[in-house]
Amino acid sequence: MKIEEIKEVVLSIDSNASFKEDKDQRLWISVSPDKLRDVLKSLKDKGYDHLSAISGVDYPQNKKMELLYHLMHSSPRENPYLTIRTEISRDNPEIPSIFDIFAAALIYESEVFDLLGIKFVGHPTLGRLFLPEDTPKDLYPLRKDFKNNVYEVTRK
Amino acid sequence: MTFNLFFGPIHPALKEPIGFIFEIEGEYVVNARPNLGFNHRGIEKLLESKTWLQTGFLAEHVCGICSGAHNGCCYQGVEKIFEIEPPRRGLFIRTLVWELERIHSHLLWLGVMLHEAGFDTIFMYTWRDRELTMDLFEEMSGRRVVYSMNTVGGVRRDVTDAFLQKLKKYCNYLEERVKFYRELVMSDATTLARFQNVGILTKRDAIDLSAVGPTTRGSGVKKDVRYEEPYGVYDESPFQIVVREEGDALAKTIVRIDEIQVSIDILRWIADNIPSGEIKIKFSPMAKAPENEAISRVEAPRGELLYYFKSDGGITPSRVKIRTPTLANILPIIKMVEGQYIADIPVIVASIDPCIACCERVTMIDHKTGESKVMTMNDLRIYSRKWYKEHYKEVRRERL
Amino acid sequence: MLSAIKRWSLKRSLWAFHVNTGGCNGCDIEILDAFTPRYDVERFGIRLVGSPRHADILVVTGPVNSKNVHRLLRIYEQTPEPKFVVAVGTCAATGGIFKNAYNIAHGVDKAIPVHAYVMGCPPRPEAIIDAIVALIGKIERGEVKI
Amino acid sequence: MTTWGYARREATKRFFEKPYTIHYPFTDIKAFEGYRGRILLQLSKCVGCGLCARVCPASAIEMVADEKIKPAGKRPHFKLAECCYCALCAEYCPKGAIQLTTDYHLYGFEKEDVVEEVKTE
Repeated sequence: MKIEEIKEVVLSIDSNASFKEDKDQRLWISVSPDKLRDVLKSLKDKGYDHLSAISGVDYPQNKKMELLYHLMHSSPRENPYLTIRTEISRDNPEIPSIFDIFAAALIYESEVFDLLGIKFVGHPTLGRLFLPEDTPKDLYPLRKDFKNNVYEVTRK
Repeated sequence: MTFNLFFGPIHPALKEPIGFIFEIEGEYVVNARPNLGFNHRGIEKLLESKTWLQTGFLAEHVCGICSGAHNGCCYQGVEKIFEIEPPRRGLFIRTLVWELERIHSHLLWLGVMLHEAGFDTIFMYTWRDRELTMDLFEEMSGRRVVYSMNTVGGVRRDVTDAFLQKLKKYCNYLEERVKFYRELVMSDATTLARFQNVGILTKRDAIDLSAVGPTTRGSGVKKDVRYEEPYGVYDESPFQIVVREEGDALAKTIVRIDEIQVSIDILRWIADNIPSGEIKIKFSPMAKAPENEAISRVEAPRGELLYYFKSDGGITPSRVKIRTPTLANILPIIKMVEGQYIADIPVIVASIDPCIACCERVTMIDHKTGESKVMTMNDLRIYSRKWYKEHYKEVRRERL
Repeated sequence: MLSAIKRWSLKRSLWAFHVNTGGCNGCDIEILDAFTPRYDVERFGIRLVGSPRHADILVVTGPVNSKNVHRLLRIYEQTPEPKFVVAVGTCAATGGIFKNAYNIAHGVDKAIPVHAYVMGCPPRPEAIIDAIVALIGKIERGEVKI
Repeated sequence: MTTWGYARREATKRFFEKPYTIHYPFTDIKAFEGYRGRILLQLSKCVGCGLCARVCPASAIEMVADEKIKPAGKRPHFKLAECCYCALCAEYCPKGAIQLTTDYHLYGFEKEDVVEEVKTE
């Protein structure tokens, strides 16, 4: 499935999607958040059934957060490795969850919520994954404005 | 009526702490909930304050056993950000570190996996053969476990010819040992009873849950970064992907044993035609990166390891995302544990070769009376061996 | 008199229990190496036990991370009285390379008292054997308050 | 071959070999010559430039005032309790004053017991 075919598939769903090619057969597609689920669903039907990871990036200076979904085809030698990226606002970051399309997203999305604070609407067990349960609600360490308070311990 | 089985986080034999909460009905596990985070150190935040050269030294401390994979994958990503190519001899030595580490990691796991099933002699045998790999690493890189061999643009230490002859001698010795382990695992009655048809991950589930590494190759899915996207010098090396169809714990064991054999062939090929030349290009420790982003993927001994780098032109990365292979294999554990006996839980959890392992303290809470019986890992092993003694006949009939 | 009996009882074989408080498991496999055929610490009677209740020495690795602190304290309280703690690796001593991470508590001695340190990232199995044998020597000489 | 067959074969083969265990404290084990152990600083070569302190990934080197170093007046102090023994300082030291010896006996009863070697000749 050459790169042009993928572009047609994505453009048919989200008209203002933009593409960036990489020299070692990688394609970066940026899509608007509300079209994300349809793009992922159609790509999964085309054979992109392996969700490698979800990366969250925080841009405090222009008030937005970015999510990158890394996808791989079931026969990866002929098809490029995809990265779908969407931007969401930073003050109340919310995006529909995709755990029903890719079951692996259950853990990746709760990790991104735990460390970056992006709420995934519809995620069944969204909660602290890595940090202890008693961490304060608004403390998200991977945000740029997180002040690095080292954990204090009361000695026995 | 189900009650909860809390798998406590600290493990006497294995490594990082992880917890599971299993819902039990009689002898069968119904559901499992992971309880992660006992090993979270905030490395991604720390990486944002390290210069481009220092990131690899922090990345290799993510996991002590596959530190070479993390180190190589991190510097491969940094090289993509700077758009520089290491010299060929550097790539050969980097691939040599990756493969030698896969051998030492699989040998370590084989010992621990059979130790979980009660076969302690193999634990001693495989870890003794592994000592020779540690000597090779110490001679080549200066340290037994965390080798820090790679740097941006190549490798830090060269490899002498005497070392390559020693490597080939070791490969011949190990090849004969691996044949012995393979025959033993395939023919030993108790191992077959403990591994065959236990913790089955069907091909459909493996693809749906995006499992990675030997866990998914044991269920018939052809997924291996060296096969999909050959990096380093894997495209010229005699690499063949190892896949088995059954999907149970035995299939995963055989996939890993065969992978040791493939690694031995690759090491022999590297020892024979490694080109001469320098091993790294000049790189200043305080270099500024162009504004760029890159994904670097490497096949760690446990599966596909992914690094995402984002740089905004400074001397430190602005965002580093690390997705370790074990994080992708957590959901398959939950799928594999459903419908199995409690006695099989240590074997199933060990079958994905968790870089995070669990179950030191098991508290059985009986919902009716509310009193809880505390069982430690050893009690659990004794319990599973005793349970197998009584139910051995019936289990064999049912499984074989 | 009682401490003389305690000191005599600790002379021979000390049972060790290994606690990993979130480290990179480099030190853990080096500790396990000490129990495999090449170094075989069982010559000194040191054995890895499965529960802190039967342990004399707690071999602790890893920079204590925030979720592990309360478990480490609980395990320290469960070990019976004449107990010693050996912190293996620079992470256990001062947090090592993860020093300014947000989620760690800078070493084991912030949570429990430590009797011997082994530096190295990870230290060689011989260095771990050195530390335990030196600790046994120190116990025999009576310099450690039991 | 049944498991008893393997057991017999393995036992007879191992019977004639010498034991694999090295009795460590009684017979010493030498580390390989490239091993990265205790850090050795040669004061005569050091000029106190501080590059090692900036390059160290674990930031375990702090510059300590020392009048013997003529131009800069300070020399690196290696905190071995925080060092990750990666030898990056030895690699990037312009004067080659830092070396990592093969001494791996880095144990002590206090954190401060483990110190680096300083050669002043």
